[in-house]
Amino acid sequence: MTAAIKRKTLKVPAAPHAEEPPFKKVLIANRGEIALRVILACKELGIQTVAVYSEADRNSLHVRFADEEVCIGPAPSAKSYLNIPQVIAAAEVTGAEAIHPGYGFLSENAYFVEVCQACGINFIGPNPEIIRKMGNKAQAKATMQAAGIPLMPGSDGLVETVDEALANAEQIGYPVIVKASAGGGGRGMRICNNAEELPELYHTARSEAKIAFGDDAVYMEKYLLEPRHIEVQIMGDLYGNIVHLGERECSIQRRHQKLIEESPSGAITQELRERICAMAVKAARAVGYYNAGTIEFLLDKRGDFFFMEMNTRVQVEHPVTEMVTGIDIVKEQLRIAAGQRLTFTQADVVQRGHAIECRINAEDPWKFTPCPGRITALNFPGGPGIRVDTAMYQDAVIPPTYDSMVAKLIAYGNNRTEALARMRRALDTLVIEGVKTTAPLHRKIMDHPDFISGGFSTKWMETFMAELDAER
Amino acid sequence: MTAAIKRKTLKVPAAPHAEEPPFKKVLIANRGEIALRVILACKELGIQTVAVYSEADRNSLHVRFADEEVCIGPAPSAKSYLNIPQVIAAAEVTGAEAIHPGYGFLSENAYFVEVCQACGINFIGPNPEIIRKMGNKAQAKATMQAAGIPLMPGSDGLVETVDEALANAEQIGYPVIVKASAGGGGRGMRICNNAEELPELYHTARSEAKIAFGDDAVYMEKYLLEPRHIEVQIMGDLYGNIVHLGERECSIQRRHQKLIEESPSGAITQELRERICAMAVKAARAVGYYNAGTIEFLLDKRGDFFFMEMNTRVQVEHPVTEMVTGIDIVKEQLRIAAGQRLTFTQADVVQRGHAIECRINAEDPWKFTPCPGRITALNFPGGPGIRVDTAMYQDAVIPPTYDSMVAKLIAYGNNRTEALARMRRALDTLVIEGVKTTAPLHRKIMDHPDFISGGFSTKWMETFMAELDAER
Amino acid sequence: MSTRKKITPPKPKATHPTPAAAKPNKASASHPAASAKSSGSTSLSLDEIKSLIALVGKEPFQEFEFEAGDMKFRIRKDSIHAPAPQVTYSSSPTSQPFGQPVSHLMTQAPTVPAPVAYAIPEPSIPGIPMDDPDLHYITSPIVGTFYRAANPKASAFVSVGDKVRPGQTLCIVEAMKLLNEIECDITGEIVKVLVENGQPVEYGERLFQARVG
Amino acid sequence: MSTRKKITPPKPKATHPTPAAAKPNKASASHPAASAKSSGSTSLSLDEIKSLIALVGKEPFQEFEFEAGDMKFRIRKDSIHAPAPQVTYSSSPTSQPFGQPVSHLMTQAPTVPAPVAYAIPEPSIPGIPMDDPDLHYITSPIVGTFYRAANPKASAFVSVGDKVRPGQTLCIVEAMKLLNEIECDITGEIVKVLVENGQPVEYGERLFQARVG
Repeated sequence: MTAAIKRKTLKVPAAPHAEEPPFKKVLIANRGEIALRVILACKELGIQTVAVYSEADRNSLHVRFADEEVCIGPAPSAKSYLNIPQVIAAAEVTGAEAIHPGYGFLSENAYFVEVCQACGINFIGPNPEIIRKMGNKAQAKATMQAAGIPLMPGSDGLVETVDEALANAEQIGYPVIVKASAGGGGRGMRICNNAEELPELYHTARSEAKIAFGDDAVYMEKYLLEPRHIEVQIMGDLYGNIVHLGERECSIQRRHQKLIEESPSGAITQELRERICAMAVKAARAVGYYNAGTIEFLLDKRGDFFFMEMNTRVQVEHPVTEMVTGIDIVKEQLRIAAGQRLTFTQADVVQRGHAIECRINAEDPWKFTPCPGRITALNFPGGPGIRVDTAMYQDAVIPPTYDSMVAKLIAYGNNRTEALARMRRALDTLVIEGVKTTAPLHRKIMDHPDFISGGFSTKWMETFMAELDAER
Repeated sequence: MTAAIKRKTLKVPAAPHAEEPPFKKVLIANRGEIALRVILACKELGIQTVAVYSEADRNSLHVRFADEEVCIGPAPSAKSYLNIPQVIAAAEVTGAEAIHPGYGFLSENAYFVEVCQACGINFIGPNPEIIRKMGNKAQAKATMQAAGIPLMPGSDGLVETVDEALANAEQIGYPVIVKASAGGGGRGMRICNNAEELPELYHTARSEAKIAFGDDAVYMEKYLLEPRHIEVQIMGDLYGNIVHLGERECSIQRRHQKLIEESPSGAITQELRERICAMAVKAARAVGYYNAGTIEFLLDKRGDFFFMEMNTRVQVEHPVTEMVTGIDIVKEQLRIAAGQRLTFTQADVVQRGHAIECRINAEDPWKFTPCPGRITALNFPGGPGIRVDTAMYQDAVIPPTYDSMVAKLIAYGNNRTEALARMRRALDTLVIEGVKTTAPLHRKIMDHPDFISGGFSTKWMETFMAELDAER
Repeated sequence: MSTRKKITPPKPKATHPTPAAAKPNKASASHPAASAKSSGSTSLSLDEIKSLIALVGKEPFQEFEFEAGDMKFRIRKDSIHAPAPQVTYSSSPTSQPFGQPVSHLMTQAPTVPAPVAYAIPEPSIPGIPMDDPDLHYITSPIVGTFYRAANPKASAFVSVGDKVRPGQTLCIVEAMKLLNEIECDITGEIVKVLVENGQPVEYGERLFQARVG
Repeated sequence: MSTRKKITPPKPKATHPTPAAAKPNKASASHPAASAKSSGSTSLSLDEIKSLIALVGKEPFQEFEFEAGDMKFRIRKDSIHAPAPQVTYSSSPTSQPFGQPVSHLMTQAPTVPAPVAYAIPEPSIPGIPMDDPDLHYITSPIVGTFYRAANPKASAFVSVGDKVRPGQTLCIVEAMKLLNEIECDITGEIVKVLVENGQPVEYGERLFQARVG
């Protein structure tokens, strides 16, 4: 008997009255909680599963709970989870009809999708053309502009004179930000509120850029007041049906890493929600999108929003949308890839209650240094309104090789207050020993007046971390 | 520092926008998952908690997650969890304002409620008069009969002649069952379908009873065709508001121990649901009921239903109702006890989707012999639609002293098919090692055509167990 | 007004602390009792053993056994939820006011369970070896509030250094308005009073340390 | 139609099986390798013991036992998910049909990771001691389907008893329509063919057992 095809759990027999499984067998080209999440969806649909794993993940739960498993290489991702020939060969030897890529790894690799297609394997996601188009920032923006989706206004390239700067600012609308082309870290950067102060600030930015980077080239962009990261979940089938599942609020982030996500967003009115979601559907339609995808926007304090990017895969934070809509996004992905029509229409999608997700990472909660290691004690919270997406167990080892996410804690309530109360008590009854985690940071955020009132932007974490530093 | 007042978790600070906590501090006079469930509800409401525990439960999670804990005696329940003076003293020394009794133990002990009242401690449940009235079978039936609630028809005491038997049967309606007064185990028991066969069967029953028990006294009852156990969740406040939260289907039981519960029941139509729920509200109103309670009915195949009993406390299976209604029954219990009005009206109560609960016990799954011991490996299922109510953790020891419940697994879906699929995969990803559990039995039931089609009665488990025996 | 009831804790079943009943269930290393006597080449010094224990404590081991010559020791760690991280707490709860009317229910004598003398090993205190067979603890058979005297004006029933004998009243534990006299169960001398006057105590909590004899 | 590519597994880093890479992760006790050869003063110094403990802590072992002279120690770690209860399975998967057109994508040579000779301890087979230093396993560097011959009509590249030398083709592992020749990395003799013809193999899977020399 080869290790490649050992079965560890009982075959899930298709229940007599359940729907016909969209596939017979699906390979999951991922690891950790998302691999397990996909396995759960497959099990619910009566689909056989194949796990692939690196030598570092031999004892992982995604390996344990898949029907078959194939070791595809050593620990480094490049030699295992990113190794296309190995992943394809694993699908071939196990006879998997389709591959679910999860998020990260090969999920937005257009070439991989082409290899799948060439090998007659169904890729669970959109086609390579869409992935390529949306993966290239410039091309994505051009496509969206052509489709009439609002982009962040800015200069078209470098701004070389004061007059140019004034003309650009007039067109963009104040406040604007002048940024060093070679820049970073705030140097060579100036925010201007009106035409009067622009000339001086423009020159300051340039000379600062010259000193800091040896290059005084600058460009201009609209400066957003307390921007929020708002994204819209999209699902489309192969027949042109595109439906949105409402928005997610992801403004609590650190260095562009999301920490906390919610749905719905407390920052937007029903009118704005309808506008932003309609815009997202329009954007998806513009590229002929199908399967699950997310359109990310930056939302200004004044209710203006601008396209940032599109993610052509399932998101880490998809559970909050599942909780408020009752729609199982991963199961729907599988059905769509098998050529089924969306099982719901826009009218069926109702956001009910409030959901919030905390990403618990194995990191120092104050310094964010990764903390791989062995989990020596573990208790995940349960009870009403709590969902835990994780592949961790007591005695599991978190290898230093991959990302540091330990678990996604999701709390649901009839309203935001109840959801927050549940998240607090979930964090209070979460026990993870052996590695440091960011849970204490999340617990502190849950009690912060700004967070409770909903008054935060993508810049809030910076302020909050400074507050914490000041406390010590 | 005394052990009685050590704090193990952080105080839950009341969130600025949350409601005023109904109590400052509540003592939970219970153990295991229900004690933890009450603690979670208290934490969500900003209430401080006091756990009481026996020496056998020193390392229990309800002790760990309470704000304070008091050891109240040695392992035997009579000396700890049932020891009223110790429980009251624990409330006194910690300054708890109210006691939540959970289910079992002191939860339906009217005398305990009187002691609480005498000591100025709020008992979270109805008053002692209601508990007494509903705790006495004869009195409960009389009360319900007076209120116009249908009771199981039967002879008024012994049936001493054939003529009496015929007259009784006429009044009850066929089929009827003749039962030995001293009986049990099916002997001295006869089912009669019409007046023709009654005389002979009546005599047979009597002579069989004589032989079996040395006593030929018999009585008569209506014989129910494939009866179902349907119960209705009731909540009432101190101001006479009584609302039902829909029904639960609890027919999968063995020796009157429920194994699986669902809401809604697939056996009843919307019309019947409205009738049976209205009847339950009427029953509750008849005794001036308040706090959470359950009216249990037996439902005949023909849609007739009969009052069995009322439980004057929270039920083990309350989560299925919470899942489909979105109402947190335990939090509502706390609010009601503090004198608040119900936070919802009958019109607000909507059953959405389907929920199912499997009680996972530490027992041999085929012989039901208890299997206490130490849990050496543990993985509880997560992901969408799954709720786990448990106080277990890896390395926990299940003492032989108390009941054998390890966890309640609850699966929710948009419909019964989805809920069942989720329960299957939840059972497939449940790992409990070190003790035997009933999980394999549940997994088998989930695949049984009768269970899938919903065609089962309270007698089904018997047939199913016989089937399993025959297989071996 | 208050009924009195005498409660005598029975003789302890064993004078040695029972590690199984340890409150902090992270049972520490068992005592290298044999080490004192060991001699010969292979055995380690106390410091060496200590450094080994410290090392093992850091590693994710469940068990560690060591044997060399006639030296032998075994370390076992247990379980997850043991090391409940204690959050220091400051406010001590105020005991309940005494002034409330006592209901008729109170006349019924409370059921007081027969306590098993229940020894909790503590981190060993220098100078007092943990397993001193002459040391004995008097524990509370009930939950309540501890009082050293019959009333606020009276003097304490016993103090450190007092000789005590079986049947002698040592303190009062008040519960449900009943003042329960706790009696001594040994002949010996009070070494330490472990609970402050007016403090709440739980079932099995140590009240006094006494030296038997 | 099919491009051939030769893959030579590099020399194994160690001839001893590496328990850390054990497939059944419930690694049984590691081999007390030192015990056979050790002589002289058998016991270790404290520093030596410490370094062993630290090492064991890092490795994914469940148990470690050591014995030398009169010194003896044992370390046990506990694990949860180790003993995945194996459900016996009956149907062997059919390998994919060969007939599909090979796309242009296939002309790109697949990235074949440099495999570390990867030895999986098996339940010891009577007669063949597990830690025989002369035994060596040739493992698969890629996922694919194992073939003992170049085509269905050809004879097997090697059979039990054959002498083999480095660079000699031992079998083919077919993946993505490419027939990858797996070459020998030692001089020795084939003791056992561990995989059936046409069976799928995973990365690191043992294909042949050989005796070095």
